[in-house]
Amino acid sequence: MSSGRYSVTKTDFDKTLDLTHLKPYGDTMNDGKVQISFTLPVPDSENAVEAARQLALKMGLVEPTVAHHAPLDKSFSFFVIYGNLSHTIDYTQLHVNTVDISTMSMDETDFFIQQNFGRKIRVIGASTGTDAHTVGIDAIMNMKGYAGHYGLERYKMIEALNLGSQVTNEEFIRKAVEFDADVLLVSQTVTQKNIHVQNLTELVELLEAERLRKRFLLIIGGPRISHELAKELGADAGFGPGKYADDVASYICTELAARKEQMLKA
Amino acid sequence: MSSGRYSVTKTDFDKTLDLTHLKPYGDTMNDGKVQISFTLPVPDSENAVEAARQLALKMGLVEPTVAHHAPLDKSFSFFVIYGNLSHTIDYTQLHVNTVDISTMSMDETDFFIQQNFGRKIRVIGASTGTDAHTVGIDAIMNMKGYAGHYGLERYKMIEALNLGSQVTNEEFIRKAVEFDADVLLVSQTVTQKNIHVQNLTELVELLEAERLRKRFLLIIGGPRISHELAKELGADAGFGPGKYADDVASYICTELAARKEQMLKA
Amino acid sequence: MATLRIDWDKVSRAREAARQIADDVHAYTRQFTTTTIERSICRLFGIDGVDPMGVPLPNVVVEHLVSRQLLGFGAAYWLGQATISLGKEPQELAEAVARGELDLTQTEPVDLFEIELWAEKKAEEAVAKIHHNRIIREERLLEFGDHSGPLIYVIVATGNIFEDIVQAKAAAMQGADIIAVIRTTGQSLLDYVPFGATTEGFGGTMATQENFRLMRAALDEVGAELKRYIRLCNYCSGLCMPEIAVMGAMERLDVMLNDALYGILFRDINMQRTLIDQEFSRLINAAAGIIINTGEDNYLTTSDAYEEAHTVLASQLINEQFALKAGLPEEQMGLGHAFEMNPELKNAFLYELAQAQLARQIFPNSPLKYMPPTKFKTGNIFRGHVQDALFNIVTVISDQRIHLLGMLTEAIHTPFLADRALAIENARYIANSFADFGEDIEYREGGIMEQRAAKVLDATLDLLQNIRRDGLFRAIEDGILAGVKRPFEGGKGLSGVVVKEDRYFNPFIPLLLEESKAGSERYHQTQTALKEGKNE
Amino acid sequence: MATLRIDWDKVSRAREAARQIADDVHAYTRQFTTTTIERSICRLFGIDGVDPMGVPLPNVVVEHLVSRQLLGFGAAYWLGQATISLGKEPQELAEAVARGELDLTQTEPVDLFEIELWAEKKAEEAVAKIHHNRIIREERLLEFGDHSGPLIYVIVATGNIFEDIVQAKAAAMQGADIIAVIRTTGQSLLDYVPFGATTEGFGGTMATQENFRLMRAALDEVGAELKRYIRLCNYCSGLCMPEIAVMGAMERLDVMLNDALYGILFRDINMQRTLIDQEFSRLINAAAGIIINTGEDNYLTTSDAYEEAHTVLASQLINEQFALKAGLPEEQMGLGHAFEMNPELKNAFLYELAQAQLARQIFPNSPLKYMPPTKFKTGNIFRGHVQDALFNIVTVISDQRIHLLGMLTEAIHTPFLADRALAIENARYIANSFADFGEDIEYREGGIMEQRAAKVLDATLDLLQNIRRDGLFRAIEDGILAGVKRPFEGGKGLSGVVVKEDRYFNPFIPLLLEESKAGSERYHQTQTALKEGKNE
Ligand code: B12
Ligand code: B12
Ligand SMILES: Cc1ncc(COP(=O)(O)O)c(C=O)c1O
Ligand SMILES: Cc1ncc(COP(=O)(O)O)c(C=O)c1O
Repeated sequence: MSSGRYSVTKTDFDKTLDLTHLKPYGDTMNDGKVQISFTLPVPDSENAVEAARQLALKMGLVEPTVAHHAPLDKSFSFFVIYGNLSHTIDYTQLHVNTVDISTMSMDETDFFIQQNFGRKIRVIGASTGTDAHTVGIDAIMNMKGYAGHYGLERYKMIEALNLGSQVTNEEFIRKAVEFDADVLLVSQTVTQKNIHVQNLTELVELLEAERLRKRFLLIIGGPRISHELAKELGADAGFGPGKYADDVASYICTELAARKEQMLKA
Repeated sequence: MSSGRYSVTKTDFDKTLDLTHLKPYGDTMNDGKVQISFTLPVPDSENAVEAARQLALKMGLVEPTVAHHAPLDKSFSFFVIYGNLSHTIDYTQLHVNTVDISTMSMDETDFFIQQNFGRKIRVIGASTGTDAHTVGIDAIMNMKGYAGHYGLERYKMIEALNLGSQVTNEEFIRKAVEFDADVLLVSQTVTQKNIHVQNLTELVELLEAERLRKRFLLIIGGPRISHELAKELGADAGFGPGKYADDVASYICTELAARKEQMLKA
Repeated sequence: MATLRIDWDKVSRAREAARQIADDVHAYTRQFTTTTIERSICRLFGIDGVDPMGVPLPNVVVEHLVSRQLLGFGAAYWLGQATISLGKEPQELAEAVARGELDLTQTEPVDLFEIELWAEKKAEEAVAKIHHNRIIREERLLEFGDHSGPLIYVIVATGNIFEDIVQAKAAAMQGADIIAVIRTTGQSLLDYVPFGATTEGFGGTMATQENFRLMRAALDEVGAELKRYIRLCNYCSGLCMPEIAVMGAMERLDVMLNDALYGILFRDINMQRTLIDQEFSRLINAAAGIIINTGEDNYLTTSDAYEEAHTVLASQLINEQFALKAGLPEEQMGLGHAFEMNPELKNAFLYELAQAQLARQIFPNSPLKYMPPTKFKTGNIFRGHVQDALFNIVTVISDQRIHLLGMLTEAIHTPFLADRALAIENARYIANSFADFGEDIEYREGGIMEQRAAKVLDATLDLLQNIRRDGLFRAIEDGILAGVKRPFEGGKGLSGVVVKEDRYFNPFIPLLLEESKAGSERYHQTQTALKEGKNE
Repeated sequence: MATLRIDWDKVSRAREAARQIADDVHAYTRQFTTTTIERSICRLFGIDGVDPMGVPLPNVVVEHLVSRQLLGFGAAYWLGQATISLGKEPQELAEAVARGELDLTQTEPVDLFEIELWAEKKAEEAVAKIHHNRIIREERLLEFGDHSGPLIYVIVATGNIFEDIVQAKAAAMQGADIIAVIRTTGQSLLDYVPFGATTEGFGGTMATQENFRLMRAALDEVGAELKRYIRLCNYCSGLCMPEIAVMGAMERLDVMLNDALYGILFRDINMQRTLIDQEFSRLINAAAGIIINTGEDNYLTTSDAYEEAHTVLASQLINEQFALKAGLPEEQMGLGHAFEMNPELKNAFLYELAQAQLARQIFPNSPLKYMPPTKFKTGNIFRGHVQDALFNIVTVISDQRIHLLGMLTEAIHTPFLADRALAIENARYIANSFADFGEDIEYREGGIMEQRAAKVLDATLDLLQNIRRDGLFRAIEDGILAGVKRPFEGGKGLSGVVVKEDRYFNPFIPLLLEESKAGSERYHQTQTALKEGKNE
């Protein structure tokens, strides 16, 4: 091993923030500090520590320190590693899709709908597929809401129908048509083996097959849903943790109004 | 972005342990699961999350999930990421230097010394340089010991002298010669900016300059010391956390006996 | 342990209301049997395996009877008649039915008395096996000893029984006392039990008899090495409650999740169906010396823990009465509750402790199952680990028995090997650091905790009195638990409910009750002996 | 807050022994001044800056007097004489001395009375500045309010004052109440104070007046934004105790680590030197309204916390008496202690709580400084975070005031931005969850905690009586604290101790004492007013 590994010279890196070479921050700009932990399926030993260290090197850490190692069992060992990441990101080149709408209060939204549509907007929601998690969709739809944000059922100008959980995509679409919904809300919590992606892709395909995709504003949500992912899967918007009914309602009415305007123009 | 990013196909990797391609283990052999956390010097936002995700990709993670992101301040954001590491290590090719001595009890060690040397072995220790941490060296040397392992002072066949902390290398060597030591014990706790490496390198250089290096068995220890590092720095052995006086004493007497035998042969 | 001052009169009244609620339900459900009860009778008679289509033979037999609309006589009746008249064992008969070679209802009629005699003998054999398993457990526990205080309970959920075994053994090494193999999503909605060892599951592993057997063997092996008896847990709730109970009894499981209310509310299983199933499944669990775990904790993952705490206590009291009806003694009633207050709530720890303490004092002899924070876990694994620490503290102070460990990665994935190890380390550190804390403090009279406990008890009494008035079925229809409404005729599995004919009989019931009683007596004798031993 | 039953008679006796110990030390130390005391007088007279070699002018002046063996008259004497006779300000004089153009001891003799008069006037100016800073703090605290309960204290330690500022502001945003800028390693052994803004440090940042000023301004800025007064802390202990105290008073620091015993034991500073320095430095801290923090916590990083707990209490009592001698009121005595029991110890939490509670009850009006686990932190950051959670719980239950947060990475590096954020999150979560827990419990009479407290108190009384018998100097020589032995004449800095001549005078002492008294009176008036305001 090269003795350069334990270089004693002070690493004099540039300490000014450069967004084209964005790096993690420990306590000094550009120090690149990251924390890593993992298990290796080998007994805890100096060899195992070295293997952990080398993996960290491969991940791009400079001078990784194995701060902790412990046996989890006869043949598994656990590691906590700190080190300085050499990789950087050009932050100026990132263009992530985000919902760029300023959130209105419930009253503002009701007023906006009244003004722009003169009728209630019809929203149907469900937790689809085998997913039995309802807390997320309830948080958005139920009267009571969540974390101090009232749910859509309380909005005067929204007609909200919550189908609950474990609703198949087919049934969801059937009910949506029956309800004459403007907006579909789909919640997905279980993500193991990417089941949420599978479920949502299937929903979009079904809608397209039935030529219904354009009829609805399709909004999805859940703990692993981002707007970016939603767009990629063919939905109109996606909302993850920390988003509440007011965010969703604001998006719905603004977006529907924009679409209406566009239609009128065309 | 390629839609392959959210691949829904089950990743069917080989689930047998292959030491030539060792990978982290989450709950299935070769799943490669690792946990990462770091801070980025940009405001918490969807762009920041994407930057974090891309850094994880650069580290070799497949399908990284940003499980948590939160603002730490207006211009810093924190991330917890999980993902599957693609890198592997050939574990069969690792050859780390380790102290391969089976640890004897205090009585066994005393008996061994009596048998092999017929005299007490003289050990001098200190925490050198500006380092003021004494708990480590005390753990090894003081009568009382540490975590239930008696210290060297209690060994009948060891004459131990603990100089305490903040001893300069020069003074340490002077005292060692004065004491006619067989063994030098050096403790180093502070490692910031690799000061421990600097200190120890200097000690070895001084010993060599004074042609004293071969006269002593040089043992170093501390929370970031491994045998591997010790060897690299030119010491005879290194002991880190979880090593106690009995390990050190066993190493000392076995190694000195081996050297004696070699000398007799020559 | 420090205790809260409690209005015991209210507790008695609440208990009495719960008793009447359970009586009313029982008065209704006793009229029925179900497909899975009859399948479990088939299993107890030794019918196992699958047909060429992969359909389990117990299902084949029972479907066969259903299709002839003759299940109301009970499987025991038809199997008994056929066995006697054809001189073949039930398994052979089932195989013949599967091959389409035999119509069970068309065998030579036999005197009912003779059938009952045969069935009783056959049932005794099965119960002897259950008894045998129970004795093995008792002996191991005597040999290795059983520590007091919370039992560390962790889950494995890889989907692959062989990978589960790796994880379970590691967990046992790290100090786990109970290993629960989580069931694959949706298995509770299957109206049959899959067969054989399985390696594909989703958020859990199939509950099959072979998987039970494999895990049991693995835990016995590691237990022998560690000189500790490692308990095994799996799930009864769902459409196959009694069948899985049979499998658990046969493979010496030690703990089983068993709760009809859970199935109704969280799996939309028909309430009649599962309450009927529950009784027989609990009879089996009881006889097998298995601790049941009820699912009240789940209410708080859906409703707010501060506002709905009383629904948990009410449900525990109802579950207690259902359990007693099935001959399940207190020492096997692992009533469920959970630490699920919003961590942003001021004094959340006090409310959690008050609730845990209340449950502990109201069910002093039950091995309460205490569930960790889950709902308010986020991807912030660091905070999550501290949430679990507080949960562990409440567990130790209030001396809960079944200590289901929280995972720092709860909001992210089913536990990794390391997550579990960190959870166990956390729990052990707390248990040791707080060892005698519960003994060393007292609760301030009329303090926040006492007031909270009193408030929860009041609300519980109210709720139980309302349920008694309306009946449990109606209460569930009204969404009184976890805010979930379920119609009387809705949900899955109603078609499996069958009215018992006059001649219907289930030969196991008296035997199981007897076995439970004898087991419980042994248990108490041992406990007394152990205590005396200590005092000597 | 629940309280432990304590034998108050023993407490009084222990306090009395401590008083005698401090008296004895004082009887000895009053005969001397030191180079750094005289340098701090120079500083108070406005001498600042460095010579071309980078030597601070106060050092130049004092070395100049030392080299003539005339420091025993005191810097005030010579500066006064020179100022009067030359008509120049001290700063000009110092510069002239630095240029080698002036011998202070050779200026025209002036009547002592006249010198004293000048010195008093000059001293009043300096104390007025200190007073002014103090009033600013008081006004801000009145304006923004000051929360009760533990103040969250975190450290920054990047080595670079500008990077420290980034971290400190972020910490304030996250909820920190006190920011301590850790000093670079070994600064305490420098017999001068570095000058100017600095960007290189080792495990900490240089304590310089400019660095103090920069950080103070940054915290005022973020405080104004947050509408909270953010306190700033730095270190006095070491070879420059009084000088740094002056800098702290001038730049409105709010908290300063100040402990001669720490310097003796952990930095091998000569005991005479630093005990002499301590008194004057505390006089300054007292007048500036600065809370001092003592270093008893460090004993437990070296000795075992279970076995040596009484040495902490004994030292707190001694430090209290030293503080009183310097006119430092109780509300500014941040006596130190720590949570450092081995986490493997059974009932460790009970022992920690008993100790914290004991300190709280014995020093009811002191803003105790409570240190987190450090020694038993390992690279296992997950367990570390739980250790900190338990520490936070003890802090809240026993109502400590200065809550120094533990870091999950304590065993690895000085805190990263994120480490600190996680620590603050942990502390806030606990503070909120356990808000009224301390009120809601009682300690069991004669329980483990009460027994433990009684044992510690007994051992403390014994120890103090022994120290009284032998004298503090001898006790330290015998290694009675933290097991560290230090000889009376050993260690660093003895050469800076100078016998006071008859004509020696220090014009600041009476003014500082007066300022402290007035400040403390204002403090109590405000407190009473606030309480009445609340009750209205
Ligand atoms: C509560 C819970 C349950 C309850 C559900 C009760 C109920 N009525 O929903 C019960 C106990 C029934 C349950 C069961 C199971 N669960 Co569960 N459960 C959870 C838990 C603890 C909390 C989820 C929750 O309620 N969060 C609170 C809500 C408010 O957050 P949210 O859903 O993210 O919603 C917010 C946003 O995402 C957004 N949002 C959500 N949906 C939508 C929709 C729209 C349109 C919009 C705009 C926004 C939006 O708005 C909300 C407010 O901000 C999580 C762990 C965790 N802490 O996350 C595990 C978890 C989700 N469960 C899990 C599993 C595996 C299961 C089971 C499969 C276990 C099993 N083997 O039996 C079962 C089966 C469920 C099934 N078939 O789907 C795993 C999922 C693993 C994965 N990543 O895939 C988790 C992560 C636990 C774990 N570590 O294993 N679970
Ligand atoms: C206690 C302590 C102190 C005490 C020391 C008291 C004393 N008498 O030693 C005090 C309070 C004085 C102190 C001061 C400082 N400390 Co300090 N301290 C610690 C602490 C909390 C514990 C260290 C310890 O005692 N561990 C227990 C012993 C038994 O473990 P050990 O040393 O690893 O020893 C074992 C093995 O390594 C081995 N071993 C050790 N030495 C030897 C030698 C031989 C020959 C052999 C064979 C084996 C051996 O055997 C032992 C038993 O298994 C650590 C944090 C931590 N938890 O690690 C910080 C820590 C080491 N300190 C730190 C710092 C920065 C400082 C200061 C510089 C802070 C400052 N700016 O003022 C000062 C200055 C000290 C100086 N000049 O060196 C940092 C170091 C950062 C780094 N990686 O460089 C740490 C990690 C804290 C932190 N997160 O910032 N500290
Ligand atoms: C009582 C009870 N039964 C069963 C389960 C699991 O049911 P399923 O297998 O349907 O997910 C739970 C889940 O927590 C439970 O509490
Ligand atoms: C009272 C006291 N003073 C000073 C210090 C720091 O001293 P130094 O700057 O010498 O590291 C400490 C360390 O914790 C302390 O407790």
